[in-house]
Amino acid sequence: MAFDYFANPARFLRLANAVLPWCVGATVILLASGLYLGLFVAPADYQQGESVRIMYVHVPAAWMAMFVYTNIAIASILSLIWRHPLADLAASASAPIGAAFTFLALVTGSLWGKPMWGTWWVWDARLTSVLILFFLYLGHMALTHAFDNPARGAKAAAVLALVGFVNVPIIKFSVDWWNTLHQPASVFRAGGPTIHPDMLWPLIAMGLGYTLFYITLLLLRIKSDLIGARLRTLDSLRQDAA
Amino acid sequence: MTGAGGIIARDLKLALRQRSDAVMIVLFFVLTAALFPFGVGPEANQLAAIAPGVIWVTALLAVLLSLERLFLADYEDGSLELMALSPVPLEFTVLAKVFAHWLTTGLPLIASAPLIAVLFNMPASALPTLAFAMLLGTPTLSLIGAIGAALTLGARRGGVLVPLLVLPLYIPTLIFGVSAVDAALLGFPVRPHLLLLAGILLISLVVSPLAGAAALRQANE
Amino acid sequence: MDAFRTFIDMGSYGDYVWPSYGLTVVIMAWLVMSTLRRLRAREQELARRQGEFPARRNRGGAIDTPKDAASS
Amino acid sequence: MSAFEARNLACSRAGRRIFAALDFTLPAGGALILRGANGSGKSSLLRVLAGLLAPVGGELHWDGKAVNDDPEAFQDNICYVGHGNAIKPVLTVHENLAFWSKLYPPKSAEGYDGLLDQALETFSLTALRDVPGRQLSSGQSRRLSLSRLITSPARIWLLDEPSVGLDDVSLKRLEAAIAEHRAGGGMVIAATHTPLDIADADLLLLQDFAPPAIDPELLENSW
Repeated sequence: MAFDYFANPARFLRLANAVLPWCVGATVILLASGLYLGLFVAPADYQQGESVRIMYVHVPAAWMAMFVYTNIAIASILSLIWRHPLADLAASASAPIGAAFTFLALVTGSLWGKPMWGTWWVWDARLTSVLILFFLYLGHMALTHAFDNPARGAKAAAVLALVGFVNVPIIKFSVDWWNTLHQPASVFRAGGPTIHPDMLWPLIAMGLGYTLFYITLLLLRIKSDLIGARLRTLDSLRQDAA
Repeated sequence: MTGAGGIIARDLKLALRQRSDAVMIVLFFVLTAALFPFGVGPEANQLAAIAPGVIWVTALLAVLLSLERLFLADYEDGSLELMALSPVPLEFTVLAKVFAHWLTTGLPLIASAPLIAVLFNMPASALPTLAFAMLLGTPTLSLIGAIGAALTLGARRGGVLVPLLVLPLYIPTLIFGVSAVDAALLGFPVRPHLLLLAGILLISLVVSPLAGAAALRQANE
Repeated sequence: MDAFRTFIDMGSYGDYVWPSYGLTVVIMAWLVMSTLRRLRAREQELARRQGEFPARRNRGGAIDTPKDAASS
Repeated sequence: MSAFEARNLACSRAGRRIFAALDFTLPAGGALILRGANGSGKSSLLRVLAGLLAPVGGELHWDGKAVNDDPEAFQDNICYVGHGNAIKPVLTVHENLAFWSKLYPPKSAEGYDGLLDQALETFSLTALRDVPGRQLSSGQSRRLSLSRLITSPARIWLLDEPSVGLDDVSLKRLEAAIAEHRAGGGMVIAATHTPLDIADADLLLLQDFAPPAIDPELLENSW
């Protein structure tokens, strides 16, 4: 089985160390070109003017919010069913990154909304769903660290992530429903299918750049957690020796 | 299934002999709701307008308050281990305990909701819809709450953790519960709202025993 | 100079555009810093304590762990 | 003849190995006493045997079949008395025992009532039958917890410090109950510090299975 291969941390570390420089390089190139295209090449929107440039940091952050949560859910399945040791580390290392992106999506969305709507916060369906997703992240992180035994925290968080993942579409649907009941449809549409190609390219570059940024950080964090686990083993060996 | 029945009977007997727990939950529900007029003013129309929301939010908080007693005592005295070892599948055990929990919290909340409706000047025409929506919604609150309660067994600060885990998952129930009553007040059809509440209940009926049992097994390790 | 000023002004939306980019940079930088700081600290501690036990250095990692030691 | 067997069992708690390469074979009617210092893993071993705790290595066999093939079916064969007495303060002695007993099929054809009375009699609890759990002393609570053994149809008894808090008379009763259970082909595995008089019981010293103090392989390859 392919994923059994990485049941050995030494093997995983070797691969991670080999891949990391490439990840860092690609992240830097993609983010730099995305910023250049977004700030200098892409045209202003005929309705929203220059404020549309917020899209290039906002939309990829919102993508990542969802993408990272999906990854956590997949890792949770691997952890609960196949008990793969890497999966727990991947989930717990992903959560803070996902939460940070979700936070960014919220704040940049609010900064984009202020000139468009005239207020910092509207209970727009999209923003509201992302806010709830942010709470799901916080709960996941809090549960991961709520136990003296880290393994127990990881397993409990895996169950929570799966329950949350089942709930995300329900929450999205209910918030959309609630929003249409209470508000006129929003004039504010981030992205959309009829986007100008000069706006699409920076968006794609930033989206890929964010994804690679996440992968780079994930590898670094797993590496760091592996060392942490080894230090804990050393601790218990010392206790045994005493 | 007789075993699951035994667990329901036992939890009901326990709740009956510790009546003050259930009474406290209802008192909390009524008292918290009664605070709102002091916050928003005594104007009758305004109170009527916020009544469905107030009833649902306070019911939700009351359920949250009651979640601790769902598994904690059984976890601490070793009962949970014996239940995990018994021939009754742990998934059924979770369902049985949730059912008993609902009978001793959800049902009293439904019974006392009309009192708040009257205090808030809510038209009586919406009362059947409120009761029906709560009948479909409060079991979901108990089911989802059980997952949170089971996951936090043995955790540091378990008590503050549960709301953080559970409240975001309560939002769909809150939305459709309130919208059903709002629809009834405005004379719109309430059926779609109630059907959605029933749909969420069905999903929770599947997810909660599975996740709850998995969490209890972890807690027993 | 004027080109620079119009760029900063962002068609009068500069007050919203630049904080968005700025916060993104700050948060991402913070993620990188905190990750690296923790990694460095742990690497140093491991290096310091590696001599504590006569652990056989096994860089090759050829030995398959029984899946056991897992989950720690 | 049925036997209960552990092969190459290993267990760790919170990432720390507590025992490894543990083997035993317990024939029908056999008894096994677990001994070891605090933290040597007596309770953990019992919890592994009960199926509450997953071992990190090795397997259990019952009747020649691997327990892992059908863990639920195997659990019908065990009655576990752990540290927790699982007694509800607001239920009476009889109600407490009846609840746990009725989760299982009755041991004998005559039904639960006779069994419950017999169990209470065995541990001299008949007089306390209608006393609520909160009024019991710790020794009485322990006896109530042990009385579940009498109503249980299980072949294997797993006892974690069963004699804690018991007076001499109760201790004798426990020993007699164990002897009777074994005479009927039952098996007993008990962790205990205090001397428990069990005829020709095997002794398992957990320190014999302690992992090596320094395990370099574990150090390099563990998560």
